[in-house]
Parts: sequence; structure tokens; C-alpha cells
Amino acid sequence: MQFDSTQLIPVLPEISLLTLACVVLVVDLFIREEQRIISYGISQVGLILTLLITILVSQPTTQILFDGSYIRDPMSDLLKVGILLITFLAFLYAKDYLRDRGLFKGEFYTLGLFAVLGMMIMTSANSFLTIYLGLELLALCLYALVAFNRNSPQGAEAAMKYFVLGALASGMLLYGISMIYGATGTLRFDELAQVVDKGDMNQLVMIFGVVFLVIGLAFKLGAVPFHMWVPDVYHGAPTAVTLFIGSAPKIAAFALAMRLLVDGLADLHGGWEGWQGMLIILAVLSMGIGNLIAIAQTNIKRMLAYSTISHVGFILLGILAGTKEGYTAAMFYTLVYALMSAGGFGVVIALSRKGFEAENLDDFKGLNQRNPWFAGMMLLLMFSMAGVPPTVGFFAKLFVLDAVVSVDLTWLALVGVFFSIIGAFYYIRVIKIMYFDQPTDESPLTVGMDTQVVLSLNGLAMLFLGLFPAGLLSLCSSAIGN
Amino acid sequence: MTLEKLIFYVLAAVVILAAMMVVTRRNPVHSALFLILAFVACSGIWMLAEAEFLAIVLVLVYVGAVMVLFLFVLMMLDIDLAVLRAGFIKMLPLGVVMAVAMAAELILVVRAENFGLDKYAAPARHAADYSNTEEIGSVLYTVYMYPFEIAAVILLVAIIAAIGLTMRKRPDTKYLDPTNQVLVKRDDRVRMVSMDAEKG
Amino acid sequence: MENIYLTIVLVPLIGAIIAGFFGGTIGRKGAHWVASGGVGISALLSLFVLKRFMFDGEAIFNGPVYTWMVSDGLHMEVGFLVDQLTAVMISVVTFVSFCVHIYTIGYMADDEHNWPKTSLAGRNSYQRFFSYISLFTFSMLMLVMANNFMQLFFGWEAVGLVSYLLIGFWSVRPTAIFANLKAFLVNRVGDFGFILGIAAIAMYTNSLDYAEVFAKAPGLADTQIQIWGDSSWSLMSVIGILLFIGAMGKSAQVPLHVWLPDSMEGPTPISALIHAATMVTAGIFMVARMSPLYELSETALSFVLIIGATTAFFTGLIGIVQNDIKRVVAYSTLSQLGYMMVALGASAYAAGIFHLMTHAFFKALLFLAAGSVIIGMHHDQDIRNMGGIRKYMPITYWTSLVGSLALIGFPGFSGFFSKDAIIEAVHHSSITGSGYAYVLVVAGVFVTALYSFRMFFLVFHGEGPRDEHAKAHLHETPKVVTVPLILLAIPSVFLGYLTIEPMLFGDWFNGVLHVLPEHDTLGAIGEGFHGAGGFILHGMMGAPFYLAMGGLFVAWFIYMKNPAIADKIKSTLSPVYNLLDKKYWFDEVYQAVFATGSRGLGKFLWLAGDRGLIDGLAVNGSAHSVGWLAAVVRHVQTGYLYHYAIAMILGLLLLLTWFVFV
Amino acid sequence: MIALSDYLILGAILFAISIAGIFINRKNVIVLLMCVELMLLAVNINFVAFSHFLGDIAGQVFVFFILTVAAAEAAIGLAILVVLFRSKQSINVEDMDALKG
Amino acid sequence: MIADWPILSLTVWLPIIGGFMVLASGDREANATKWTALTIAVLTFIVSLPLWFAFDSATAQMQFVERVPWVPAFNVEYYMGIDGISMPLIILTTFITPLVVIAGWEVIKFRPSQYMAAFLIMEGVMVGVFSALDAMLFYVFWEAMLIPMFLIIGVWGGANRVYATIKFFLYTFFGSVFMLVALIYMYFQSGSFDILGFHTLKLGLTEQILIFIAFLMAFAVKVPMWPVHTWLPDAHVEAPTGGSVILAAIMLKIGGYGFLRFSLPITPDASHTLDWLIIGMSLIAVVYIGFVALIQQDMKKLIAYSSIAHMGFVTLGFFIIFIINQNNAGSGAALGVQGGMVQMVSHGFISAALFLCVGVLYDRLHSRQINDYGGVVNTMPIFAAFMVFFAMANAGLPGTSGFVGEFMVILASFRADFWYAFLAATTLIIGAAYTLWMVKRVIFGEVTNEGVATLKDMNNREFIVLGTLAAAVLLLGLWPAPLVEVMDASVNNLLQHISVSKL
Repeated sequence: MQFDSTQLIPVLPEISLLTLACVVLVVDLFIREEQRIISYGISQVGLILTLLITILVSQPTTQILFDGSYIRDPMSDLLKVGILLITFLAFLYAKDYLRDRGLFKGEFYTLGLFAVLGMMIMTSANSFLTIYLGLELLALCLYALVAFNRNSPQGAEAAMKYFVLGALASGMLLYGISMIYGATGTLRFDELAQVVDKGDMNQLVMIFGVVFLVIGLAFKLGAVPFHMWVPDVYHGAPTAVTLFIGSAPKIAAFALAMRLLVDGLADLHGGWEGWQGMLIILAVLSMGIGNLIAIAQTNIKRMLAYSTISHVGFILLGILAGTKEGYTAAMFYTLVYALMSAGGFGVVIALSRKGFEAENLDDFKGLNQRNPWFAGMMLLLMFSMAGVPPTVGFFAKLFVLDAVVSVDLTWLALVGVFFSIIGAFYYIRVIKIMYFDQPTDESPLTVGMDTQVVLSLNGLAMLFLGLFPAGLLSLCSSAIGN
Repeated sequence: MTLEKLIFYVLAAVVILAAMMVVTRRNPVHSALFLILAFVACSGIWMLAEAEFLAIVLVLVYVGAVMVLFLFVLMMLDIDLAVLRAGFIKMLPLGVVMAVAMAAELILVVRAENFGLDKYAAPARHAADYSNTEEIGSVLYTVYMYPFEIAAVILLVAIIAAIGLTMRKRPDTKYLDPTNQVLVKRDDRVRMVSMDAEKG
Repeated sequence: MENIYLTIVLVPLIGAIIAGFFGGTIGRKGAHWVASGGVGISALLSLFVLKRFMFDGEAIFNGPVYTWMVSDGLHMEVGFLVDQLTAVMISVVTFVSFCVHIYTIGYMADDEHNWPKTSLAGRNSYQRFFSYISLFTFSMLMLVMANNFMQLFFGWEAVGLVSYLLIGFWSVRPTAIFANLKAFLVNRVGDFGFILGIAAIAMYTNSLDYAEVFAKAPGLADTQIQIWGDSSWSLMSVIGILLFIGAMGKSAQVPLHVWLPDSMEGPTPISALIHAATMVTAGIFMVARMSPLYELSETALSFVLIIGATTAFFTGLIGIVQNDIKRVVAYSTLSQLGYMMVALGASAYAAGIFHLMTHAFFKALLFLAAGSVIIGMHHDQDIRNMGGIRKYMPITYWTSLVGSLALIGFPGFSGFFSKDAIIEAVHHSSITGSGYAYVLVVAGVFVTALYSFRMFFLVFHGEGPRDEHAKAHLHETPKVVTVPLILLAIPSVFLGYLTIEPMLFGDWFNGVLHVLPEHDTLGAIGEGFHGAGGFILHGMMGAPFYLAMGGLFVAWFIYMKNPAIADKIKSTLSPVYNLLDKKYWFDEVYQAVFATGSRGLGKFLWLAGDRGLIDGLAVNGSAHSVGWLAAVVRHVQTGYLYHYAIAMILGLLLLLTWFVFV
Repeated sequence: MIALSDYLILGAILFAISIAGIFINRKNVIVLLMCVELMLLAVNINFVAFSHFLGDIAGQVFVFFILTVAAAEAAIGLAILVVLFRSKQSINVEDMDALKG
Repeated sequence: MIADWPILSLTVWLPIIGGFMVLASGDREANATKWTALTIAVLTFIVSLPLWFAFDSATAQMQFVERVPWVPAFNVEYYMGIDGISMPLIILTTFITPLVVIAGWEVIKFRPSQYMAAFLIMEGVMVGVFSALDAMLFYVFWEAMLIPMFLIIGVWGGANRVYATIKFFLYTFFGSVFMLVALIYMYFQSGSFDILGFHTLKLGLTEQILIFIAFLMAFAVKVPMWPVHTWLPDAHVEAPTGGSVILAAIMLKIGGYGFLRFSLPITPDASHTLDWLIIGMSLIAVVYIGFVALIQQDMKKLIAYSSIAHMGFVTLGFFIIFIINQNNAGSGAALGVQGGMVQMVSHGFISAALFLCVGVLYDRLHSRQINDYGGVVNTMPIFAAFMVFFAMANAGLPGTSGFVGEFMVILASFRADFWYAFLAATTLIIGAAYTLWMVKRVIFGEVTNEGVATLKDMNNREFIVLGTLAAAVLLLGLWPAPLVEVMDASVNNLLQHISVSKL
């Protein structure tokens, strides 16, 4: 094979990000504690730069490089943009929080950026090997980030749980990969698709492998019953990290699902015999358990964790439809969810201050009286999560339901909406707490101007995208291609 | 039964027994040692499968580094073993049942019917001058360049993370900073106080 | 003419609006001038209309004023039908109303004493009262001039509203506001039937216009409808009975009569105007107006007849034991309304209207006279406290005597003609129940005389008022009170004599009231009719005359001659007395069954249905069970790592089992 | 000759044992990690066997990367374990129950 | 041509954008904020007037149509237009909102800008519901209504507001999500979300029944019909006066409107098959709820229950049409539907007025308990006059708007079945009983306590609000012809459409 340096052009975003991470790593060594803002600045500028590069190198065609290890297609472009953007938001929201708690360290950004790199690798993976490595890169960074606050027993506990379960899940995923490799003799998704298309393999072994793959995927997404880590990690990790974990990696997980199931195994979709059936089970359980347990939560981070689980159920609904519309809808949902989640945790972070974690629902009491603007933003975010129009969360759900109904799974749509009623309860409870209850803590919020502006944009985006969902939708649609 | 087969079965038996010991020993140190045994035996099996390079790597990297790390941590942390093993017996039956069920399901799939010699013919042995290492090496830096780079990053991350997590400045330790010492001014240290003389 | 009709209707309305909304500005004088003036104009114009019909052969007017609504081909218009019947009605209404307006000036002159000092509601109550009675006149005119059922119902309800407002006029009195609520609700029961009747008409004729409905009615005479199971009913009977239920409410027929005695809580002018002369006769008017429909159903007629007769007799009996002067008159009204209904049931519609007319005058007279006495007695209404008032209030005394004689049907007085005509008509009727009715109405004559003169003697004769203080201040009421009494006394005496011939036996109501030949009871009487004088002579030979005289005598004997007998009778006949005193326990039963019952039902439905089943079980129940489930399920998340791992493994196993091996 | 299924059954048994291990060693995180290592070993056996029988080097390359990642993973995992031990003075799974519900 | 202007969009977006402006202006200049809000509300009313005056009542076609793509991928359009069914309701909305703004003028002290903004946004959204011709647009507006209402009740509500709001929200949310699925289902059958396209969509009976039930859950909750009505009393009791007004006057109408726009034309055969259910629920609402209303101690609760009973007439009027057609009782179907429509508009005025009346009292004594009042007429005669007037209208007195709809529906239901009319007509008694009994206990009698003795009669602001409503009630009662006329063509068209089976 010939190596051609023009091959590097599509990979420029990854290269840029890797460089960025290394620069931060090195620069951080040479700056003093109070100059840590430099690391932050470099990271943010670098993220934007990478974002621009991603947009620059994006094109409507598909490119497969590095002997099939790497793929650049419109989907990966869009997802990368999403990941980078959400990470930018997450870093921005996290800054003040970290600074207040003595966690404002270069490692946060280094690890964060490496995690982003892992996500980007996942979105651009064209073989089991690449995707596994990307997954591990992401996972390792996240394990470390969860334990980032070394003085926090909860953080360590969460990290430990996350780690053990993550390793277990990887083991299962790998077992599945090995089976599929054995049955088809290839690790590349495009070749795999051809083999599956020809039907030239042992069907039983394939399905056997797919079950393991789905489990690995379900773990990463946090689908029931592979969700157990989600609440504990969200809860135990420093809020800044939770914010990060709860947003961008969902996009990567979606990419994982698309690459694993759709790129290579689209033909094994088939009803109850294929991965559609597995995803149905996972989706129903996720929506049910997620929404149900969320009701019982008093800690907002935990509540949002369970809410994540239920949203994952919806994303799965879109994927399991197995149609272009379904994938588009799931992608739309994922991007929107990442944005909602970032915003939601953003508000949680904004409410925290030195020596005070705004973790409990009660900490939101009377927010409307303390700061109507933030309350309004949280309101939009919560309604969006609940899927109430005209916020974008509604359209996300709508498109997914559309996709599900289109493949004659109307009952599933009914189950979905039924659980979203239960879900609506805990979202509106947050609003109730913010608007109807009297504040117990009258102190005004001290939030940096940057956070204020961006958080406002984040919140208003819920409304804006809700009023004009067509743009993002058509982006997703063209990203999915055919 | 060929010699090859005999070796395979013996080694497989060792692997399985060692693995069983790993999960049943009360002392984690013993477990770790049995794990090493399993790895070593496994590396033998890999030899049979003509994966010599990996067999070596498994022993060198895994046994030599990873398991040593395990042992190191085990030793470093002062762990109360008795507590850790309580409830061991209680869960044993369930564990066995689950394991048997799992094994049964797995074996039902991977049994000879699906993966027997009639399906997957035994490959011909490579020539004596064949170098497994060379073959892996040649693809690793070409075809698998991209994953290889990623693996490098992963290792970097592991370094950063491990250091970041475990290296710490003890807050109770007092450090001297020469720069500060040099820059000290008199006014910082001495305060002139004028007091009225005490009336006796 | 159309403009005249419009004027007749609208002037009282304008008066009401001015007096009501600008009462504070124009003051008391302004208010009573505006209101009385308005009604006066109406009265004059009505009389003019009547004259046109009587002497100038005015053509029947039937035309719309404006289109209220057109829906689904059903034209609903506001319009007037002015014929002889209407002309009589508007004349009676406006004339009595005018008298009452004048009377009110005196009666309500010191109304502020009826209110607590601080009450703002009492501040312009005088003006408000005028506004109400003018509004009532407007409503009543709308009712009687309607040419369609929609407007009829409008007027029907509007008079009910004003009645409600006026009964409860002294809103600080608990009894008043109880009575007005009761009146409205009982009326609503009637309206319930009424509106169903209208709906039936609308369904089968697809019209609400009288002319159209009447034109189509004969074609529907044989229509049978199924209401319950397979038993079929004649459509016309159903319509007739349903409409009559409305009339029972408005005209206070048994068993919907209970509101009328209570309505005496209102100021006396109201009792005269609304609860004696006009509103309560709306039912009579309506049935007469619907004669083309009623004629088509003997069942309905029998129903009317029996209800009417029952009312006429049994409510009269109650009148004997009442002690409140107004209540006695009220029960008398009930009884007389029963007579009118009897006439209608006997297809003697003209007789019913005739009695309606004469009754309007003499009953209004009686009420106003009673009011006059009440003014004299400083709003003490108990006849046991009265006596000997004759000396102090001569005009009241004499006009009362006229009224009482008219009421008992003393020959020559207007009541005699109308009542005798009814009795005769029943006598000639052959429909089911006519025998029953005849017995009761004849017996009723005795009862009427008894209660009328019992009251008369107790009030005006005998020893003076017990209360010395009252006695000292007793004097004749001012002119505004007495003039209307005299104005009303005149027709009470002469009207019957003058109008019996054209109304009952002439062609006055030709083409207005429809009577089938086989029902034509008045026609049968008419054959033997030779002028009003002859009618008097004939009447003096009939049983009713002697019964009336007997009643008068008994009253004299018991209450004048030998008052001790009264108490003796009371104690010997105590069960009967109790029965009458308690008014057959209608109020108690209704209170228990309907008032308490529906509240109980409401409470039950609310607590068991809404709160218990729907909210408790379904809504909160599911919410709680979801909450409970959540609280339980969250414990799956034990916090123990191995449980998490086991969950994953179990998940793996189950998925494997399901997808690979099933 | 040794059949492919023999290798795979060995892998399957190892996999099952590792699962049993997770059940049995509920309390000791370190042994849990070892069980995961066992699981990876099972996977690796699979890959090596497939690679051998398919005559495709990719399987071995995959194993190579798995080993690399596993090493990195072990490093981080043990680092977390150290952090955990420092903050809780225990690596008992049952002491890690602050986060639940 | 005025019909070519985007009047609908203006009517929808003017108050919404205005609402956000008010929201942004904050509470520093509370007075200016209120005036801004009032100006916007009045302006919206003026803007909406051409909808009435330039409306062509001769045609059943959609008018003032605006149509641009919105989400092309799913064929969702920004598609608005009105016919005779929706137009009166839009005018009702724009008419009531300024009154609500005035009613909250000095009463709302806590964050008036948010309060006013919520109502303005609410107004725009409700107009949107009535004018949307794209199912998704409709649904967006439909659900969006929940947000401001939720806040209105929750923030400015009474003591038990949390329970009420959450109940309100979940109840209505529960009702509507199933409709969403039905809409999506039909989207796949017809290829677009065009409501008029749904009308002509062929559907099997089972499909229709399922869709019908989905719609029923949404609309029945909104109306609300028995037995899914229990959120309403709670919501009303806790809501601030303005919230109750909007809730009763307009939001409930949206349920009724939904039946006309969706259930009947889209699933005529299922509507026919299940009409007994709706009729039964409606009649139960009329009778059962009437009795429940009778014993309420809380004025707002009483009026809320009365609203349910009155809305029972609406649904009754809508669903007897099948039986009427079946009975071949000539015409009469249109009478029922139009009666229901008139009842909706009329109830909009009357319930609004009654809630405002309660608000007037509540603002003074901070109690809604009937027992806390008595003899109010002695201190507030003008108010008492209004209250009695509106009570009478509520009891369906002819000459007020309350009569018209009831009358029409009773006439129509008689054509369906004697007993329907019989049960419906019981409202004459029960309705009068609960309304007037309340009036008796609150308004009449002697002054019962110190509180009542200190009451001051209505001020000009309150007078204007109630006076306007009184005029409307009277006008509609005395001359309903124009209202019936504008809807005539549309209703007949609808009936024609329904009479043709889709099977």
C-alpha cells in the first residue's frame, strides 16, 4: 500500500485535537497555579479551531482511509461538530466550578481533550479495532476524570464502579467482536456489510455476536439493564465532570451504535430475530425504569442521570426503526439531548458556588425569585427534556415516534409516550420547585458573564430549535445519507 | 491423539484449573499468582496456534508488567482479607449455576457443529522460516498505523491519568520555597510596636 | 300598528332601564314618574289596541321584529302575534300593572325602613323596585305578544326572573331569599317540561312559529312516538302534557304550587301584579294559546282538567286555616288558577281567559287591599291581630268587600260570570276526569266563600286590633293606594257583565282559540245563553250560588257570631286541621326529598365518585402507585458494585437465551 | 488436529469462569479486576484461534491492541483503586455504597 | 384585499412577541409594563377584528390561509387558516385576554411582568391552536399552552397550587400524547400533517376507533368530560382569577374545538360507533356534575363544576348528530353542532365573568368560601347586580347567551332521543339550583360578618371588565344570529362530510 500525505487531510481534526491536547499537557507544566486560565484558553481556542477544521474538511462524500480503519463521512462530520461544540460548552460551564474547588488543573483539560479525541475516533471508526480503541480512549479518560477530585470519596467510589463495569462491558463487547470476526473473517465494517449482505456466514454465530455487541453498546449508552453505572457516576463525579460525561459522550455512543449496528450489520436488523428486537427490549426497559426511578430522586444529578437513561430509550427507538428516518431522528435526538443535558448541568453548576454544591432539588427552590433569567432557561431546558412543545425536545421525540410508527411499531410509540408522561412529572417538579416554592437561600447567584451568555444561548436554543427544527433536521438527514 | 492435541488439552486443563483457582482462592495474592499461571499456560496454547509473538508478549507484558502491578498494589494497600472473603460460600452455588448456564450457552454456539474441522479446516503449518513477529510488525506500521497511533495515545492517557490520580502533594507536608525566602523583606517579618511603659 | 305594538313593549323596558340604571340620578320621583309613565303609555296604547280589535275590526298582526337566529332551517324570530287574545291580555296586564305602579308609590314610600341602615342595597331600593315592575311588564308583554315558542319561552323565563328578584326584593330577610330561590327552582321544574315540549314541537314541525306549528299540528294528530320501551304515546298528548308541566310551574298547579304561598314574602304590589293578576296566569294563557294543539289530545286535556280541579279544591281548603292575610289570598289565587285550568281542560278556553281577566282585577284588588291593610297595620300580616278595621279604613273595607264578593262569585259581580261559566263548562264536558272535576269545582265554591269571608270578617269586623299601638295609628291609606283600589274595583264589579257575551259566546275569539266540535262545552252552554242578565238568574238557581252563600254564612257564623266554635272545630278535627295547616306536608316532603336528597346525592357523588373513585383511586391512586413503584424500584440500585455486575450478566444471559436459543 | 471449536470452548469456559468469579468474589475489587482480565484472556484466545484458522493476521493484531489497552486499563484501574483506598481505607465493595438508589 | 394579509400570523405572534417584550421589561417600571401589556392585548384584539369583518360566511373553505413549509423532511407546514368554526373562538380569545389583563391590574403584585407576559403568550398560542391547519402545528400550540398555564396557576395560585398544577399538567399531558401518536399514524397514512388531508383520508373502522380513542383522551381531558374532569376544579380553585378566566373561557373550548376539527371529520365512523360513549359521558357530566356542584363550598369550585356541566352540552350537541341523522328526523344535526359552538362561546363569556366576580370578592376578603360571605348586596350593590346577572346567565336564562346554546342543544337532542333531551334539560333545574343557591348565600341575606361589612363596591376597572362581559352576554343572548351565521356554512360542510362513511 502507498502512503499518501493527502490522506491526512480528512484526519486533520483528530490531528489538530491531539496536538492541542499535547500542547495543553506541556504548557500546563510551565504555568503557575493562578495562570491556569491559560490552559483553559488554549483548550477552548483549540476546540474552536478543531471545529473549524472539521467543517473545512467536511464534504458530502465518504472517504475510507488507513486501509479501512478510518472513515470520514457526513455523519462523522456532523457528530464531531456536535461533540466539539458540546465540549466547548462543558468546559466553559465547568471553569468557575473547578476554580472554586481547587480542581482547576491542566489534567482536566488534557484528559477532557483526549476523551474528545476518543469520541472523534469512535465517530470516524470503520473497523472494530478502531472503534474499540476509540472507546477505550474515551473510557479511560472518563474513569480518570470521575476520580478527578481525589479528596472526594464519592468520586473514587463512582470511578471504581464505572471502571469495573466498564471493563466488564468491554470484555463482553470484545467477545462479540471476536465472534463476528470469526464468522466473517473481517474487522472492517464496509467489508462486513458485504459479507452479511451475501449471507455468507453462520447466522447463529452472528446473532450470538450481535448480542454481545449490543450489550457493549447498551453499557456505553446507559440502557437498562446495563445502566447501573450511570446514576452513581453522575452523582459521584464532580459536577463539572458529570456535565461532560452527560453530554458529549452520548453523541459518541450514538456514533458507536451507528457504526456497529448500521454500518456493518444493517442487514441483521430483522425484527425479533435481529438487533431490532434487542433494542426494543432495551428501549422499553430504559424508558420505563429511567423515568420511574427518576421520580424518586431528590438529587438533581441523579435525577438527570435517570433522565438520561430514559432519553437513551428514545434514542434507541429511533435507531431500532432501522430506516433512514429513524437514524436521522435518533441523531437529531442525540444532538439535541447533548445540548439539553449540557444546559441542564450548566444551570446546576451555575447554582453551585464555593463550598456549596447545588445538588439537591431543594437547592433550586425559588430560583425564579433569586434569578428569573436562569430560572427561565432551566424552565426551557426542563420542558425540552419533557418533550413539551414548542421546545426542541418535543421535535426530537416527534421525529423518533414518527420513525417508529413508520415501521409499524405503533405500540412502541404508545409505550414511549406513556413513559414520557411519567417522565414529565419529575421535570415539571423541577419547575415547580424553581417557580412555586419560596427560596430558602436568598443569596444572589454569582455567575460569570461568559457562562451567563452561553447558558442563555444554550437555553434559548431549545426554543429556537423548537421553532425552527428544519435546519438541524436536514443537517442530520443529509449526514445519514442513504 | 497426536502430541499436539495432548499438549493442547493439558495446557487447556491447566488454564482452566488455574482460572478456577483465581476465582476461588481466598487470598488475592494467590489469585494473582494463579492468574499468572493461567497466562503462562495460555501463552503455550497460543504457541500451538502459531501466534508466537503474542505468546511472548503475553508473558512479557502481562505477566511481567500488569500482574506485577497487581501484586504491587495488593501489597501496597493494607487490605483486610478476612472481611473481603466473607459471604464467599453463600454466593458460590449461584455463581456456579450462572457459570454453568453461561458456559452451556456459549458452548452450544461454539461447539464443533459450528466451528468444527469440517467448517474450519485446520490451516497448514507455516514454513520454518516464517516469522510471526515480522508479519505482525509489517502490518502494524502500515495497515494498522492509525490504530497504532491511537494505542500510543491510550498509553499516554494511562500515564497522565495514573500520575494525576495518585501523585499528590500532601497538604500536611511543609515545603520551603527558596524564592520566597530570598524575597522576604524586613517589614514582612518585624513590626515595631510602641507601648506605654507598664505602670508599676 | 306595528310601531304601536313595539311601543307598548318597549316603553316599559325603557322605563325599567332608566329607573334601574339611573335611579340614583333621577331620584325617587323621577323613577316613579318614568316607570309609571311608561306603563301608563303602554296601558293607554293597549286599550287603544283593544278598542281597535273590538270595534274597528283590526286585522290580526303576525310578523317578525327581527331574526333571532336561523339554524338548520329552523327560523327563530322575535316577533309579535297580536290578535283578540293578545289584545285582552295586554290590556289586562298593562292596566293592572299601571294600577300597581301607582299603588307602589304609596306602598313603598317608606321602604328604607325595611332595610338595615348600613345596607347600600336599601339606598335606591325604591327606584329599583319601579325598575323591576316595569321590567316585569315588559317581560309579560313579550310573553303574551310572542308569535313563536322561543319568544314565549323568553318571556316565560323573564317573568320568572323578575318574580325571583321581586320575591327576594327584601334580600336581607332570610325568608324572602328562601322563597325566591324556591319559586325560581319550582318554576324551573315546570320549564323543564316546557322546554321539552318546545323541543318536541320543533322536532316534529321543524318550526317554532305558532302559525306554522298550528298549521302542521292536525297532520301530526295521529303520530305515535315511543318514549319508553315499546309503549307508544300520542305525540300530541306528549307535547300537551310537557307544555302543561310548564304551565303547572308558572301557574302554580299541584304539585308545583308550593312556591306561590311563599312568594308572598315579596312586597304586596308584587303579589298583586305578578302572583295574582298576571304572571301566574301565563300558564293559562299559554294553554289557551296552544288550543290548536290541546284540542288534538284528550289525554292532555284530561290531564289539565284533573290537575286544575285538584288544585282548585285542595288549595282552597288550605286557605281556610291560614292566618297570614296575604297567604290566604295566595291560596285563593291558587284555587282560582285551578279553576282556570279546569276551564281549559274542559276546552272552554274562552272561559279560562275570561276568568283570568276578571280574576286579574278582583285578585289584584284583594291583594292591594290586603296591602293597604298591611300598611295600616304597620306590616303586621296576621289576621288574628286584626279586626274592626272597617272603621278606620273605609275605602279599603268597601273595595275589599267588592273583591271578596267577586271572588266567591256573587251573582252580578265579574267573578260570578266567569266562575259559573267554568262550572257549567265542566258540567258539559265529557272527557275523562270531568266528573271528578265537576264535583271538586262545585265544592270549591263553598270553600272559596268560606275562606274569603273568614278573612274578611276577621280583618274588618269584630273587635279592633289587639295591639293598642297599632290601633292608635290605624288610618286610611293615602290616595296613591286607594285610587288604584277604586280603579280595580270598578272592573271587578262590571267587567263580567259587560264582556261575558262577546268573550264566551260571541265571535271574539273566533280563529284564535280552537275548539273541536266534540269538545265545544261553551257552545253547549251558549245554546242556553240569553244575555248576561239571564245568566245571573240562571246562576242564582244553581247549586254553586247556594254553596257560596252557605260558605258565607258559615264564615259569618263561626267567626262573627260565635268565635268559640272555631277553636272547638279546630280541636275536634285536629287531624284535618293539621293536614291543612301543614299544607298536606308538601313543603316538608319536597324539602326532604329534593333539597336534602339532592344535596345528599351531590355529596355522595362528590365524595364517592369524584374524590373517591376518580381522584382517589384512578388519579391519585395511579400517581401514588407510580410513586410507590419508583420508591421500590430504586432499591434495585443497591449501590453495590457486584449487584450492578450481576445485573449486567443476567441481562446478557437473558438476551442470549432469548435471541440465540428461542 | 485441534479443531477451532476446541479453542473456542476453552475461551467459553474461561469466560464462564470469569463470570462465576464475579459472582463469587463480590467483595474484593482486585479479584473482580482479575476476573475481567480472565475474560479478556478468553476473548484473546478466541481471536488468536480465529486468526489461526482464518489465516488472517488481523486477529492477532487485535489481540496485540487488546493487550496494550488492558495494560493501560490496569494502570488506571489500579490508580483509581489507590485513590479509593486512600479515601475509604478499604477496597471492600460493600463499603462502596454511598451512591445508590 | 384584507384577507390576503397575514392576519392570523399577526394575531398569533403579536401577543407572543409582545409577551416576551413585557417579560424582558421586568418589574422595575411595573406600571409601564402593565400598560404595554394592555396595549398589546387591545392591539391584538383590533388586529383580529378583520377576521370577523372580512370573513366570508358563505363558504366553508378555509380563509386567511397562510402556508409555508416548516419541517420539510416530515412535511410539517406552517399552515394556518380559519373557517366558521374556529373564527368565533379566535375572536373570543382576543376579546377575553384584554379583560384578563385589566382584571390583574393592581391585584397582581408579585412579578406582574411575568404574569402579563404569560397571558399574552398564552393568547397567541391559543389563537394558534384555533388557526392551525397542520396537525403538528396544532399539536405544538396545543401543548405549548400548558407551559404558561402551568406557571400562571403555580406562581400566582392559591395554597394548594402545587397539587393542582401538577395534576393539571399531567392530566392534560396524559391526554394529549396519545393524540400525538394518532397524528403520526395518520401522517403515514396520508403523507402529510395537513388536517384537511386527514379529513379525506380513508381509514378502516378499527383504525378509526383507535384514533378516535386517542383523540378522545386528548379532548375529553381538555373539555373536560366526566370522568376525566377532576383536574379542573382543583386547577380553578388554585388559579389566580385571570388564570381561571382563561382556563374556563378558552382552554376548555379547545377540547370542544378538537372534536369538531379532528374527531368528527377524521373518524366519522368511529364517532358514530362510539357516539353512545360520548353522549353518555356528556349526560353524566350534565347531571352528575350538577349534583356535585350543588354541594360545593368553594365558589370557584362550584363554578368549575358548573363549567364541566355546561361543557357537557357542547359534547352532547356534537355527538347526537349521528343519532339524529339515523332517526331521519329531517334536519337537526346542524342545530346540535351549532348549539355546541354557541354554548362554547357563551360559556366563554359567562364563566369568565363568574370567575371574575369571584375574583372581585377574593381580592377583598381573600376567601372563596361561600360561608365567609353573605349579604354582599348590602355593601356591594353594583357588584351584586352583576353577579346575579351572570348567575342567571349561567342558569341559562333566555335573553342571555347562556340560554342560546342550551336551547339549541336541547332541541337537537330531542331529535335524537327523548331521554337525552330529558336528562339534558335537567340542567334547567340543577343549574339554577347550584348557581342561585350560591348567589343566595353569598349575595343576599343580612351582612353576616365583619369582613363583608367592610367590603367596598367595585372600582372602575372591575366595572369595565364585568360591564364589557355583561354586554357581550346580553348581545349574544338577544341576537345570536350573526354568530350562527358565520359558522353555518362550515358546520353544514362538516356535517355533509361526516354523513359520508369512510369505510
